[in-house]
Amino acid sequence: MSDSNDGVSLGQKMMDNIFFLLAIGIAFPGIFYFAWGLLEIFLFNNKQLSDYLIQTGQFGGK
Amino acid sequence: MPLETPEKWYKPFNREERIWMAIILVWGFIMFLMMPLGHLGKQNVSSETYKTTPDEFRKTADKFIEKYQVRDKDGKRVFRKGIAVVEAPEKEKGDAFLVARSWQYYPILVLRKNKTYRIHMSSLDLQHGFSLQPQNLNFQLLPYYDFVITMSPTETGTSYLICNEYCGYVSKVQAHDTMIGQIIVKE
Amino acid sequence: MSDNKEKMHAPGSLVLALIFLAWFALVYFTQWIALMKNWVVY
Amino acid sequence: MSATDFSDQFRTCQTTGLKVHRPAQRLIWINAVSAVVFLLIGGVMAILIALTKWQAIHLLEQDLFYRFVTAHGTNMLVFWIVFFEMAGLIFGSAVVLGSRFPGIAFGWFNWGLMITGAVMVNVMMFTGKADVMFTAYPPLKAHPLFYLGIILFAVGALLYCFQFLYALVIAKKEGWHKGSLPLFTFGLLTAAIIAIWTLLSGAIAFVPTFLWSLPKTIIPDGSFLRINQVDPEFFRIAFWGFGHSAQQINLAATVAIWYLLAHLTTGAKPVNQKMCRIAFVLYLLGINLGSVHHNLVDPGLSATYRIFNTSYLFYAAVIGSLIHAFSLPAAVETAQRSKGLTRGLFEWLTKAPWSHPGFSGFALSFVIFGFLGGVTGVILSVEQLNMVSHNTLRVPGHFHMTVVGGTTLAFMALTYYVIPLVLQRKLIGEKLAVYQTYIFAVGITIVSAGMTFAGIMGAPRRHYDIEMSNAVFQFPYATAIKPMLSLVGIGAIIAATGLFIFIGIAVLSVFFGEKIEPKVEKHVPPHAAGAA
Repeated sequence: MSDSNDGVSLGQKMMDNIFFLLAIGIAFPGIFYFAWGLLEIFLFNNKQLSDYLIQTGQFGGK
Repeated sequence: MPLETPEKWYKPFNREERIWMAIILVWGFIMFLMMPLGHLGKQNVSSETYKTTPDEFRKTADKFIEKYQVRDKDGKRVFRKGIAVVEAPEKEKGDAFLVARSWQYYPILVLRKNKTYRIHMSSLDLQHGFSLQPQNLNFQLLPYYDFVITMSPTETGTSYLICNEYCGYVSKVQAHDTMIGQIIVKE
Repeated sequence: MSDNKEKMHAPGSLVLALIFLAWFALVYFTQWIALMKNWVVY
Repeated sequence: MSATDFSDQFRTCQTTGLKVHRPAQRLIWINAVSAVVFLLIGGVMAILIALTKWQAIHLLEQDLFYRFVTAHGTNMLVFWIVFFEMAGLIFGSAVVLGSRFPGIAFGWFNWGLMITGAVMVNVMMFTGKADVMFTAYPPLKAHPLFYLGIILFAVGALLYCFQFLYALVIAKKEGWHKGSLPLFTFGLLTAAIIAIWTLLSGAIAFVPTFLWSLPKTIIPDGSFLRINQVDPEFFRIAFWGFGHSAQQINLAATVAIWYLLAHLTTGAKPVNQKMCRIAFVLYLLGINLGSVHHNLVDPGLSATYRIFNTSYLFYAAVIGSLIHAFSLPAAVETAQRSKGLTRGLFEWLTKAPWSHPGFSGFALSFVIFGFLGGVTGVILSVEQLNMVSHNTLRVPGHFHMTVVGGTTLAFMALTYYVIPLVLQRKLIGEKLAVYQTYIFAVGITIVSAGMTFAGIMGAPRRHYDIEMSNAVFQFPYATAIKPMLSLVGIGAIIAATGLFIFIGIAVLSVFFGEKIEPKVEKHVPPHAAGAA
């Protein structure tokens, strides 16, 4: 932005960039907590109880 | 100072900062490792879940009660305070079912000490909190989710199931704080 | 870096922080030991 | 727009020399006053609930107890905290940077949204149409206006957060401020980013729930807006992205306020800015993953997901907190030592300004938040240990240490500075303010200790009657549980005394305190292009 940035290290520049911070602050929980969580409950653990009962032969399957 | 900033502040750590950073990195790593290592132990949260519906789960639980309900000398079905008492099958012989609904847990399961049981739990209406006392084991029960917990009691006696997730209030005796069930452990 | 810069600036705080960490670890592992006495669940 | 248009809207603070944008000052005033109103409502609820938990008194009836727990939780955890934080965001951007606050009318509009939402929610709760607790887990259904109120409030707060970001951009662009943000503002920036995530999650949780709660007369069957069922685990994941992250805003804001208070009271400067800022960035990376604490014993989730998220990204966020745990006292120690308090290890600490509400509030909230709240929090969030603590009184025990003993106490201490410096009124009862911080700290520590130990013995949270006297079976709890619950009641009386002293001081000072005449001075952007 301004011309006085010369010699300022990359780490400082990154932490001065509020939009970079905003991006990681939304991306990390958005991906790891929220998106992964939805995959868990809607895709990875999606077996029906009735299918399980048929498989194990309990209570006539239903 | 917090209100003023030097132009360049990205500087190396000093000695005590390095010491402290090293210590807390190690401590964080230890705490992280404890959880995977804990899975070698005997107390872990189950990940086994099936999708269900309140209707399906209730019917399955009724069949389970029908099959395994305890009978007295005359062959009559045993109830305690109106709740069926059921001798749960061991893990190898089949699964046990436990229903949570406002404001009751049923049936009353009879378990044997040091035997292992697979217990399916779900709710028929609202969210409920499975809280086994005095062992103080707590799980969350949701409608549409069948949560399978494998457990093995290590002591005999009567344990109580209370609900620790708020599940509504209708009257003095029909309220979240009246929701209670039992688990009986025999030798 | 010179020796002067490497001396402790805030030894008291480091001691306080270490006391805190010791308390943290004590409580943490006490809870694990307490859990091991419970029913077997998995 | 030319920045010089705003030059006559500023005053200069006589104590600190800060340039205060006066329209922004009025926004701070309205948000802070709104916050205290909800704090008062929540405080009255607190004492009624605690006296019900105290089994020997058992004050309220069942239905009122659950209603007031709902009102207490929502008013304290959301309305008091978020209104105060919005005041803090305006303070941290416009006042600290000596900048104008862009969009004053927009700011008032946002406040209007928030207050409308908050009032709607309160009306619904107190008329008994939303006895669903703060968490409002479906299928438990509240009145649609309850959900709508929360959505309005969240939208208002979200717009404030974006406005805060815009204010930071404007400050730099128009040349009000140059270089890196001050550490205090940087901390508030992380809080605002966490808040944006929080409020987005809140929208994801509550918009479908609001549609689901609407009767079929408004949204008929077959309409694409008709939602017949909200998946309970979906709601729990989305809700805790809101409910717990809202408390992580407090964490970041509280730490930022500690740095400010430490500076104002002892002249402390962060020893290493890089270390402090990295700690805040670690919050951004890891802290919101911790929302999964509430779902650790839920069905439908795998152990990998649980462990990864509950560890806040390999404990990155805990390491952030542990950095602050060292760098904050180190900053105070360095400042004190440079004043000649060098004897032994701890002379700097024993001779600290303990009779100063700013310092005592900072130090007490630091200890309660860190030593007690932080430690219990990390332990509750271990996957396996959560089984023996989920939904027991240990959980409220933990967050009364963090949100009440930590954040609220820090906010109180800050208020004692904000009133003279920003709101330009002399404090009434300054001496009482010192005692207030100690009374409040002692009270809330007793409350939390009582809750924690009762929870260890198995006492459930949000439960009316530990004796289960209306149930078919009576479970004989450990006898030690009742003394612990009476500690909750006793502690609550002490803490509420402290709370009401605070509210008394704040309200009297803000409305009747001696006015400090503003020193109106022209202020132009000192770093604007072309400026001298």
